[in-house]
Amino acid sequence: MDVLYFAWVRERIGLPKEKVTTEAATVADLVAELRAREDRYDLAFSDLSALRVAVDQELTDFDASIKGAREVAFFPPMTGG
Amino acid sequence: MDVLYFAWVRERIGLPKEKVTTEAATVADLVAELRAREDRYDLAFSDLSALRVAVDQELTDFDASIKGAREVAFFPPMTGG
Amino acid sequence: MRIVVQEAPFDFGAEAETFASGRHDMGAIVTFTGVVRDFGNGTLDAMEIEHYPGMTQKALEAIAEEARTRWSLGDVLVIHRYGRMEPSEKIMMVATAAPHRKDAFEAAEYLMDYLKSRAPFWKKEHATTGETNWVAAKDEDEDALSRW
Amino acid sequence: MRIVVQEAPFDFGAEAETFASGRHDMGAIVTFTGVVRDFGNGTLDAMEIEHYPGMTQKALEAIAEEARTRWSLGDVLVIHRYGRMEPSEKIMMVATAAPHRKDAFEAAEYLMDYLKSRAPFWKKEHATTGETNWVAAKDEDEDALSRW
Repeated sequence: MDVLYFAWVRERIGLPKEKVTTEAATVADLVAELRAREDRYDLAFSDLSALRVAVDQELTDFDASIKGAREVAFFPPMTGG
Repeated sequence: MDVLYFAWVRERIGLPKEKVTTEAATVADLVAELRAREDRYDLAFSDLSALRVAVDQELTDFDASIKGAREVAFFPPMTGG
Repeated sequence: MRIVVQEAPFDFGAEAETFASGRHDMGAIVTFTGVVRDFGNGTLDAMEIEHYPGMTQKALEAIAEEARTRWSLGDVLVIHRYGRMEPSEKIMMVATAAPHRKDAFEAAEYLMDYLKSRAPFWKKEHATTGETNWVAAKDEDEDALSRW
Repeated sequence: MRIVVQEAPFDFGAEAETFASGRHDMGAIVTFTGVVRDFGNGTLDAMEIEHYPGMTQKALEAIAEEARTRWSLGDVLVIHRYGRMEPSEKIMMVATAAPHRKDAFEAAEYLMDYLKSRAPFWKKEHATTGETNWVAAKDEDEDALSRW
């Protein structure tokens, strides 16, 4: 699946988008896998309360299933308007 | 003083403005004098709850003094906007 | 602050653009525009608006000044027409500029609530049949003032 | 209903005029415009707005559709820019048309509250010193959603 990062999450991880092959069942499982990779991921995901997630471009929460998902995006709380 | 009428009050009384010489102390006293004049005045002032009054171009109520006033205006509730 | 009472049409787009432009410290601009409605059935020929010339400008200024004391506003604009207007013509507009959106919205709603019931304008409908009707003030418009 | 996400500036006055014109059955038009603020001290060089291209349009459409189910609206317009903007540039606008002013105002405020916290935009401030800062979401913006 595609994993996307926006705003300071993108800056901390150092890239906007990457392909990830995973057996993770939920967003939280995927986050655990990513954190185990490298410090920059561990740092970016250290405080989940400061993050939001969208699965297939719909806002959801970290308990959500990602089975069959094509795209998971992580970003800080939005500041539109 | 000048007495002004607007909207349907103007139409019922049949004129927009007139000079009135009065010793009336309050708006209510002035209304009583006007009602005594002719049926068209009596009709226009028959329901004071449907009327508003301004003394010298400031909204006020029927108990207000008109001593020294230059202009008293009668009209229905406003419908601006 | 600019308060205009006039018979002529006003250019809403140009007024809105001018009001919203060149502001470095106001993050939020709200406009409200009132339009003559024909009730969707085409039976309204025109709306005629009468006003109290000596009092109107002062009443609008007092309402706008009160809004400026209640909210943090950078600017206020009120334009209100009188005379005869056809359906789809713009009757009036207000605009507010504020650092934050809550102030801009609340002040615009306050201005509208007071304009509706405390500015000396009266609307008369002219139907296509030739009948005329003075628009009655609505209880809900009077009630709207109680929230401020 | 028109939802536009673009990098280029938009013509607020022309958009407002077009939106408000030719309406026979909508008595109330409200617009909100968001402007880049320099906090009054001239220390902001630019605001940079990042967005989530695949999601933004859909998210804005969903917010606008929800507004149309909650209020009696004739039309809704949302224009939101992304990219780099300098102080006094217009970031976005919403407009609502309704038979009555209460619907037009409430729907515009609802759109703004949801745009602030549920549309995938992120603001980064570029100071004249060269420092940058991602604008933090405000608790009060999140709290604003609870009234709807």
